[in-house]
Amino acid sequence: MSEMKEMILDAAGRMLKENISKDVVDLLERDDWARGIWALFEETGMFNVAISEKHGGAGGDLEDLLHIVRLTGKYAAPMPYAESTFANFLLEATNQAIVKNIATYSLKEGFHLQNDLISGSLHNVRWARHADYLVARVDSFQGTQIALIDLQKATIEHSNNLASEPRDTIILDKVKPISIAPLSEEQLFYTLSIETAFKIALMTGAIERIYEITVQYSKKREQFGRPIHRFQLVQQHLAQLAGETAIAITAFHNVCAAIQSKDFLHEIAFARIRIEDAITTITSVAHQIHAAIGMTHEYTLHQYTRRLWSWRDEGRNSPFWSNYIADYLLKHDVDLWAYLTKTIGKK
Amino acid sequence: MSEMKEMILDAAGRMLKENISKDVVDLLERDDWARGIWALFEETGMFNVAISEKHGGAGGDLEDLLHIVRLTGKYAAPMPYAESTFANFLLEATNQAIVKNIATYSLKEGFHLQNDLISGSLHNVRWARHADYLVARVDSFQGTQIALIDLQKATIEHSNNLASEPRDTIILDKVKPISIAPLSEEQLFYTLSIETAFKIALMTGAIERIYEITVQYSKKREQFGRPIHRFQLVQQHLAQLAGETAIAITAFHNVCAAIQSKDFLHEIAFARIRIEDAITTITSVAHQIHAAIGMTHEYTLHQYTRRLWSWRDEGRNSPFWSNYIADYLLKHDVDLWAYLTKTIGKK
Amino acid sequence: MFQLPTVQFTEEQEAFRLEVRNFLQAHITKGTFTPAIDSWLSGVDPSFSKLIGEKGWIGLTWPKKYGGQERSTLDRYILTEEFLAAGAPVAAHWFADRQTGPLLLRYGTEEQKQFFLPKIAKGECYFAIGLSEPNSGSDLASIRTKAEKVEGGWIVNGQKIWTSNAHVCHYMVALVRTSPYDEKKKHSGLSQLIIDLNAEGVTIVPIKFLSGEYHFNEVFFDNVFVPDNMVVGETGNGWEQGLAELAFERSGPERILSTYLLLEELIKELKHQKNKDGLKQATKLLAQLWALRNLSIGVAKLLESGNAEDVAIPASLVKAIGTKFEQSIPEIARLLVETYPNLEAKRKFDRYMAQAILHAPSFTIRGGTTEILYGMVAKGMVEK
Amino acid sequence: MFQLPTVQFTEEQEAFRLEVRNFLQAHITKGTFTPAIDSWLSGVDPSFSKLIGEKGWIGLTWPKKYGGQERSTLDRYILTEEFLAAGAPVAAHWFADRQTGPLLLRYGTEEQKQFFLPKIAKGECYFAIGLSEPNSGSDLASIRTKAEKVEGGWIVNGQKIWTSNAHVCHYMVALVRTSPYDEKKKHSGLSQLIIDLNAEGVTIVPIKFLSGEYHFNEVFFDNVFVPDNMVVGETGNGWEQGLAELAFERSGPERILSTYLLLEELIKELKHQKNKDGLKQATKLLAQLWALRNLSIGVAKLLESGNAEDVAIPASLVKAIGTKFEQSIPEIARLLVETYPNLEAKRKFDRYMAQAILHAPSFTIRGGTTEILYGMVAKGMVEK
Repeated sequence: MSEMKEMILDAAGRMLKENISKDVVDLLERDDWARGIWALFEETGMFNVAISEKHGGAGGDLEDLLHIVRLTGKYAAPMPYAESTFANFLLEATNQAIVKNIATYSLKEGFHLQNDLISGSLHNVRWARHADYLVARVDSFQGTQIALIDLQKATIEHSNNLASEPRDTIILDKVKPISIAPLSEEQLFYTLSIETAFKIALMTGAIERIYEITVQYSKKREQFGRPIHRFQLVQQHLAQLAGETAIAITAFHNVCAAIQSKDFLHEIAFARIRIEDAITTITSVAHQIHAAIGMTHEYTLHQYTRRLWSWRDEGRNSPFWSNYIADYLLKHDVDLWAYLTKTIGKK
Repeated sequence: MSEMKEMILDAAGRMLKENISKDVVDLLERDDWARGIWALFEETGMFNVAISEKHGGAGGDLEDLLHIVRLTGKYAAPMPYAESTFANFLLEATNQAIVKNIATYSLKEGFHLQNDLISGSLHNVRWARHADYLVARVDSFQGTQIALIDLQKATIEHSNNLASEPRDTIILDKVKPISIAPLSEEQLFYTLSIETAFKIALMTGAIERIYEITVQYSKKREQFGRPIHRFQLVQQHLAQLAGETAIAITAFHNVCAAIQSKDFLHEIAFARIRIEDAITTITSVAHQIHAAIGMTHEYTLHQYTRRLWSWRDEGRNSPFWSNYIADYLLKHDVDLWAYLTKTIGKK
Repeated sequence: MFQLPTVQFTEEQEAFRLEVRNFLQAHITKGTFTPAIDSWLSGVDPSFSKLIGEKGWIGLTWPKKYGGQERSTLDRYILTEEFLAAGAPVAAHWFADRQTGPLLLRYGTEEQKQFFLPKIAKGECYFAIGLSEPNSGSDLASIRTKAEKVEGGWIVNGQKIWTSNAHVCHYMVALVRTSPYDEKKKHSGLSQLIIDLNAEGVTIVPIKFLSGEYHFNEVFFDNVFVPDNMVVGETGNGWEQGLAELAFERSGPERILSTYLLLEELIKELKHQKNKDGLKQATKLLAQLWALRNLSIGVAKLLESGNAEDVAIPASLVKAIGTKFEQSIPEIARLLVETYPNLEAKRKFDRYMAQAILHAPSFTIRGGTTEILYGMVAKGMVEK
Repeated sequence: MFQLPTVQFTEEQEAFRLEVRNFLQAHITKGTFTPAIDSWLSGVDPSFSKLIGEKGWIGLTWPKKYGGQERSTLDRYILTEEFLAAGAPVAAHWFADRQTGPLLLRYGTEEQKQFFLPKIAKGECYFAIGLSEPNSGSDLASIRTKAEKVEGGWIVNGQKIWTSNAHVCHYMVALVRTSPYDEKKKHSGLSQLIIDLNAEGVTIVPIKFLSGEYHFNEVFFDNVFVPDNMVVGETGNGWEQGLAELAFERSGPERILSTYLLLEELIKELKHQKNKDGLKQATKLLAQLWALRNLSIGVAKLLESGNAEDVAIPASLVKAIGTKFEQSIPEIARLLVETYPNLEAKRKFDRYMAQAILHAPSFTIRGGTTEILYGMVAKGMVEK
């Protein structure tokens, strides 16, 4: 990362850290969200990162964007930043004009196109109730397309995930898209894997925060007259937490590096599979170290563990990518070591 | 168990404990075995347990026999007691005359019958080189049969399992069986499950012994100036060892009880699946507690862990029984809770 | 040390099991309750508790003269299993039935037994258990809530925390310090008092659970008067009495079945999807449940014959292994059946998944953490 | 604290990887060696070590003037990975290459460097590491082997145990006590000496491994004279020097790949059997390997830039998680492909399975137990 990029990230991190208290995260539980930070992000150009110049991009690449997304995960930012930026990513990937207002997206099957009009329903669409636009996959006998839809024309039923984040049902009845463009099979896999990278970024951020909270707690909390981090079994939990955190962060950085090198599908698959395992361990040991206090709403730990428990079942998850790799291994006569060291076919 | 039965078990346990030192177990590594204890077992009628009266049985039921088998597992007795008694069980189950000398058995596919003569080969047959007889499954277009074969007429190639126990290849070339009798599909599953019960008995015995050895060691060994059982992480290992040992022993006792009640196929399946998991944990924590000393040949721990690592892949193992249960669940419209509480079909 | 009895249920016991099951099924059909994960702790429904009391199903093993049925421990085991497997809302009367009743039968005065037990058995009188304090956590011996002797009783000052369902309970059995705290002899000078939660000076403050639910509380005592006849057992003997109480609660089916409903839905979904490979993987869960249940039933049978010493280790093991099993079910299930956990989902699988995930971390914390249990088990092992 | 660099290998590095791979494949085809599990510790073959030395592949990163190639840490990482993935018998020179070389480069005298390093690089001089003693185990500070100062050198008395491959080694770097043992300051007064294993008074007694193999020893010292010029670094500084040495050995690919051959055979068998569901389950192992490898390579890259302090925790984590991963491979593999583990089996899968099962318990013991690593990591975490 260049120095300029580090400045952007520093700025994003500071904005989030200074403005997102536990109460701000809790806004979601009153069906509100962090409009203030959204405005700050707009003012400081955070929505222009990794956008092409012709659409008003201010520089920055996908890696920078992923790092900002990671920071929104680290602070549980209650706003659709990842969703809006990924929606625009989808529009750019299909050569459509991007949007300025709040957008969300879906890559699941559920909408179909007939006579240029879209109908169907999609469940668990992130932040739909607060969004102006939806960028969604639409299927028809012509193949898969990506459409930009005005959510004023949609029926939206509210639903929430385990962390009270909006996950709504969107119903369309013969709605004309604002724009629409085809998506090839190859592009579909490309967008699915970038979507997965966004998720990995969010997860990594939340994991970093759980690590910080938990280490802090283990230093402050005393039992039997000693700080709990002095007990071997707590040390074991801490070491496991450190191990899984290191694995997750390293996996995320390697995903970023792989995206730069354009050869990343399998790396994203491995990262997603592994990070879901990390989530199981991390949420479990973090809660075990905290004991009862961690189960209370008043304490902040759950703002991160509940997100992880939801996010791991969003998008294309571990079973999907396991299936992808198993298919690949079955269909290709590859030497495993060459595959793992990325030297397939080289002698 | 009756008092008389307890006396038999006490006697068997004493004989094994007094006569089987580490050196006796090591006989196997010089291709020898515990002929002395075999003779003692013969003298004291240990081979007549659970044999019908018409064949000279001295009383005792399958549960008693399984307990003696458990004890031979507990002392790693290097002799084919389980094999000989199960071979006779197979003969009795198919109404054939039992044998007095050393016998072994196989229930795997590999032998076929043509013109009343048996040909084929079987791998990993337990103790074949030391046995006089083989009781084996034989397949032909008439179906599955159980044959008694004189091993003088067989070619035997030596091979050993991880614990140096004989696991030989037997090759038959048009051998006439001493006797032969059909085995129905139902009987086949019955014998497979009793065979599995024998394995569970052996495994439970070895697990009991590992538990004893390991607890003793944790009391004697000191590190950092304290007995190691005072360290929380060793306590965790000990507690896991205790848990898996309790699970295994209880599973074995419940298998015995189920066999008495004649409704046991699923219980044997569950017991085998669960005890294989217990073996993974028990061998791992026992070695971890012992550290380097446990990896030496001189110390006795490996005489039990190596057996468990071999036995768990003998007979019908966890994947086989998982498949059996999955099939059952797929094919029957059962309520899970009724299935688990054995109240299917009752209202 | 692991020679636990095996149990083959009798025909009478089976008939009782089916009676309970049919009763619960009928009430699910009627809509009396909606099955839920972890309902033994979080499913508070006083009207359902009264219904159960009317059936004679609270205090099942107690003497008839105190409102019990004098049934066997195994009958109670069966009853409890059926409540858990059906996800019935039995939390209101749970602690009174499981802990307070046996405690009073063993240590209580005749007056206390006659006054409390029949009310509990009717499902009309609920007890909270007052153990943890803000700075005690796993270190119960460091309890600071104190009772000072006055004419005719005691004046209690202090605070309890993580008190399950105190907000619907009538009384609390509280472990309090009746002699001054002595760093060297932390365990002595503790006593168990029955405190009327409607008494003057008692304040109950809800603690919101991470999911927004409400099942535990802080309870403050500000000069609360407790009359002498509300002391349970001997003054100063509270630690031993409390330990016996804890051992009793470790090995029940509620340490195995808190997420059973999810396992049942998992098997249903896999069967429905004809996913044989998923079923094969799920058999490990069934085998684990079978094995744990045998262990737990064995302990129950042994407890019936009064061998409380022999069961301390196996009972702790049931809790240590059982609660991890309960936690493992959602983790394994989500990899076998596609899901999006949601507390309001229409599909049971997704709803139970959400409930299980949010409640699971508590399983290895409440009633003695796994870490504490490991230490107790290991100490018992090397002392043998 | 977990900001490790990512590495994309260069074309030159890839070419080097392929060169090593082709060399090893050719020798497997020729029958020079039979690939085996855990061969970095148990595959002793001096003639193969000499072959490797001739290629310039021992001491790859060392200065040319000492027989090295001045190649990068990452080149050495690649080389080591290829040895491990091929199951090559590199145990004879392993410790000299991994530990003794770097130790001497950092702390050794010019004379020591000139004398030992070129011989090591040729694959003709092997070193044993003398740390553990019968009563020390994980508690290395309790070492009792002592060296007493005499004219021109030291007289060593005592005993080392679990010394890998001492029977084929020429020298041992032994941690010994050069000042009397002081209960209060266990860590001080320790020094590292190079002991000629052919010297008078040295007795090497084999310890049979549980499988009957032979790769560790007891080494007895009975008035063994060690000249002054065989002291490594400062007298009394042995503890610090030894710790640095240990940290260096924690994060290598040998903590991830000891059972790699079995994983490779597992995938082959599953592909052969067209067992897609088995492959799906096995992808977890591949993902774990991918993740650990990134961590391990990141540490290697950071070590290259000399940031030894920052890597202590990640390096320990690689070992703690990596060795458990190595152990998990046989446990998972046996459930996915039917097997009967046998050291003499014809089918590679069964043979590797047998080797892996018998060696696996060592992985989390040797070179610092997992328990010790957990304590070190936790301490490092709270100190930050």
